Amino acid sequence: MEQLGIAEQLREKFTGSILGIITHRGQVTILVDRKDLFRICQVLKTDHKMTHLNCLCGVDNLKRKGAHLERFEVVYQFYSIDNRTSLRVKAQIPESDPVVDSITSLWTGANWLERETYDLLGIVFNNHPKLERILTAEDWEGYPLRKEYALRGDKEWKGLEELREKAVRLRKYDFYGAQIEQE
Amino acid sequence: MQILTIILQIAILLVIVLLHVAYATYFERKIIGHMQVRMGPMLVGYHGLLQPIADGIKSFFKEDVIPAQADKPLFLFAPVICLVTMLTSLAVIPFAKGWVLADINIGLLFIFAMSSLASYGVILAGWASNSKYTFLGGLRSMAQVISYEIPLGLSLVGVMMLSGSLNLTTIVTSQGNSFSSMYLFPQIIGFFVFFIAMLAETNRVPFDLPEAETELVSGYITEYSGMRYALFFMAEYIGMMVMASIGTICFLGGWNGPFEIPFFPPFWFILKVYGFIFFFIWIRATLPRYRYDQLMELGWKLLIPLALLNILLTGLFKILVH
Amino acid sequence: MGKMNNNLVQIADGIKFIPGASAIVAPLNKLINWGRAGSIWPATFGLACCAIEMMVAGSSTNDLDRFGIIFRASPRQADCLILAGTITKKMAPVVRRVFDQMPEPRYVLAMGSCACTGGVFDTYAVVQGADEFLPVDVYIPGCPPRPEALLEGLIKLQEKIMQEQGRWSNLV
Amino acid sequence: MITLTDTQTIDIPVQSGDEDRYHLKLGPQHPATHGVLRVDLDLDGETILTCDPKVGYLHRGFEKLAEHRTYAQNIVLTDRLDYIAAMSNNVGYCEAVERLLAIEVPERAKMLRVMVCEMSRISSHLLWLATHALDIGAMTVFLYCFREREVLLELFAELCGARLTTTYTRLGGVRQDVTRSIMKKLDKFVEDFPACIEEYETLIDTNRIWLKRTIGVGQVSAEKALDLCLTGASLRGSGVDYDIRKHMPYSGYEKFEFDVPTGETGDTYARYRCRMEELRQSNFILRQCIEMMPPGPILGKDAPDLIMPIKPANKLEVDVPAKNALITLIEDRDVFMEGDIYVATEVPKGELGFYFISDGMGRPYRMHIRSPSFIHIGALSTMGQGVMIADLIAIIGTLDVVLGECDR
Repeated sequence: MEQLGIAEQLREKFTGSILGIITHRGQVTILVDRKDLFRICQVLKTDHKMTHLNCLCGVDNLKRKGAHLERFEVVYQFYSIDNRTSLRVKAQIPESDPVVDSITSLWTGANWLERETYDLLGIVFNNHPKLERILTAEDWEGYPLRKEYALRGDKEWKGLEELREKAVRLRKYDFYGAQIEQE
Repeated sequence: MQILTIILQIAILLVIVLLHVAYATYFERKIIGHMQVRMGPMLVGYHGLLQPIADGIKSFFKEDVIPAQADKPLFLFAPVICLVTMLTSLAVIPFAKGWVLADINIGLLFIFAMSSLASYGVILAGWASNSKYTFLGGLRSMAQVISYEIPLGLSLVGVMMLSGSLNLTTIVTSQGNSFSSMYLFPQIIGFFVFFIAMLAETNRVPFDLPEAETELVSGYITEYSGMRYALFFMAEYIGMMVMASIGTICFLGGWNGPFEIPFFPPFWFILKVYGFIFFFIWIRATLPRYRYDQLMELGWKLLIPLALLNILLTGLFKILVH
Repeated sequence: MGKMNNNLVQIADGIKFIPGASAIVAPLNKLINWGRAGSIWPATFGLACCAIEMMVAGSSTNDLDRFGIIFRASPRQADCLILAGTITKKMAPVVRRVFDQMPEPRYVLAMGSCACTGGVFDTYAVVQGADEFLPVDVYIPGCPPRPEALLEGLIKLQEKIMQEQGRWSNLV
Repeated sequence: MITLTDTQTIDIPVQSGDEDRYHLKLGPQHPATHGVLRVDLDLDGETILTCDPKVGYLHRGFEKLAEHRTYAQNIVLTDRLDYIAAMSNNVGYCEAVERLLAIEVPERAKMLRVMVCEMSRISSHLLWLATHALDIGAMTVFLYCFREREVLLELFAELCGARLTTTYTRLGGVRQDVTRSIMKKLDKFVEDFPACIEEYETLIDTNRIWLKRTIGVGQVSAEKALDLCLTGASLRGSGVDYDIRKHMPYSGYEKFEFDVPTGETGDTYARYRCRMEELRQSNFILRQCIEMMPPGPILGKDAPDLIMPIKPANKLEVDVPAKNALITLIEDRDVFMEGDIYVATEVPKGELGFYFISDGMGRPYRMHIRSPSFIHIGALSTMGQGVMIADLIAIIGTLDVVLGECDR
């Protein structure tokens, strides 16, 4: 299998950094040390023609059990359009120091995916040009995709609270609202 | 007594023109609707005939919002400038022989002056609203009017040379009564330039950049609401009618037709004007919009040289004939 | 006079039209309501899935223009805000602002279950119904409602407008 | 007369210090932003200096919600992702879950999936063409495209009861078989559609203004497109031959005969040509579907029984009401292996990928959606630099973005 071959080559090149190779349903995942993540991605892009970045996301491992699992992990999915092979790369990130190198300098398109991961999970990417919240509001509190975050949110976003107050305040300018106010 | 008569005439003209404007919007919606395989207004009145009236009533009783940041006097005044200048230019247009309020000998120049003045209304509206979209719309309008005023004027120089007059009645009468003696044929280049410049001058598609809906929301009228918005709307349509009238007078032989209609001499004139307006609407339903720099390019690099060429050819023609 | 009255054409309840004279005879209140109901201009404001059905309602098959409804891009010229789609918390202040920019009389249609109640998205990011911060006039259920449902909603809005009393806006 | 102080326009005053620059916030309420996209612009006259798209105005917490619902329940959510081509999302989701749980799909169901996928591709491309043309100013194309789109939507309604939010697929098959009447109507549509494409093309294809507005606008080289992670027609317009239907065939796409159109120049016009050609190819695939439709069941034998009430929620650690436990998967088979999977499908917008992590429970531990629109809007800041406002609008149109999919 070509994917496994690439994984083996990487293992030879980065001895110590490749922590494991998993095959599941025909898809190959390599577990890497986050210190070498950037270099591995670079090698995949230049030497193995993995020019297409399919997917980049973070996972909260709070409720999963596994020996090698830290609190967070980031997942990268690469595809080589020329060779028609794909490969998944995973790196574990501890809760105490949720930092990983950004691959924005390799793929400009990774910019927003990393921002999204930061926004929803709170994983920080080093050397990212603009690490800001993207999907939630700028003054949002908490990281919604973390497992301890409730589905309906822990507490109301203060922008909405303000809006509700404003709606009551401006009610007198509204035709039906003014009638209610008078009564 | 004379003043009273003139005031009465003005009042009659105003009422008739404003009704025509109201129904021009109706025709536009109806024609575009049918071109787009739908029906257009149907339910307000028989086949939507009362639609313009409903729109008018609604606009009149709508709240008049003045943004707190706006330059209030200018904001209030801008639509009036637009409307008044457009209405004033109606005064010199001969609808039929003798059917003209002021038969002045510089009629064509007067109309140019007025249509240039109207752009002040647009620019001031854009500036006074103190909003980003309106400002961009105002700027676009300014640049557009300046660049297209020149080909518009130059394209009509040929007509002036042939008729030897700036008086609109004289231009019509000098074209004679027959179909073949219309200035459309000797001035075909001029007509082409005039038509394109006219579209740009009235901010119609494909030159509707000042109010490009998908770019600048509504351009310079973004901040206007209710009746003031309706004033701009009316000014735009009167502008269309004035331009169509000039086209009719200068190129299509004005009120002359194949035969005379008793009791209602302006019949052919109105028909031709509506023909022009139909073309306006047809183009609106068909063409995409130019980009700002392409618009400028078209005006300066194509239309002005063409208009100059037309003047040259007309001059040569005159020399050869005489 | 009685003979003339017979010539009047009844447009709507209490509103008559003199043919040929382009004049309308009616109580002012009803006339204004008739004008408003006959020319509802919604703001072009799509939020999510329902916006696509709103576009369909405006296109050839259903053609909102028949009712005199045309979409205006600027909220200043709009009479009615169609909330077509999910309102998220991040979007809610913007929606309110668009509503605030509209001049009186203004109406709000909540189109689709998301705008009415939050729909399937009972999550941290979605406002559970537009009426939390807006005075909604007409609710249109469905996910998304068919274009016909939107038409029905607009007709309901017209009925509501026709029954109004003394909504003179702030002009007078 | 009242003037509310907070009823100003959606913008901020010019910051002091850089007076030459003009800051414009386009959207979220703007007719050309396809919903609720906001783009912050720095302008020099009409030329854009920097372009900073802002998204999230339609962020509904999709991925979080999916973690709280079972695999079968989530099909409903995928409708609301790319609501213009809901069928493609349904298929993409089900393909991914079926590979994760190793569920077989019968041949007829596969073919039906291809059929609805291509129908939704046509309807999505028609909407793209309509709005793209409207953005550039040609308003009649909009109405013509909607006329044909309506036929497809009514077919969807006949097939599954809904026009937009279809929820047609099931794990291991599809919900409803086609009737003879649907096939007849589809056959007529396939027959008529090429003439309709020509009709759109007569309106804009060789129109000088259209050419001027699209050729050379928003140009991306193949290399740059890959760097920006573009997919779909946006990538193929730059000359990269990457179509998942050919590269990683799913749902029996390998049996069909079709071309993948690619452009060369990578500008707005090339992408326009690509999508127009894709319309023809989709129509061709539909024709093959009608001719090759195999008989047989539409739901696999080992498809999980969705309505079987088994061992309620104690294993699932539910915090949703108990009624949801009725719709859970069978747990006696060994379907819930721990593991993860990434499955990509070719939806009209580009590559839609689902990344699942299963922890052995009846619901996804993590579901990440790789949505093409999100990445395409991310590319806007690069593509939108140095162009004019009118071009930016054209570029937003040509990227074919849907905000529901972008913000999730």
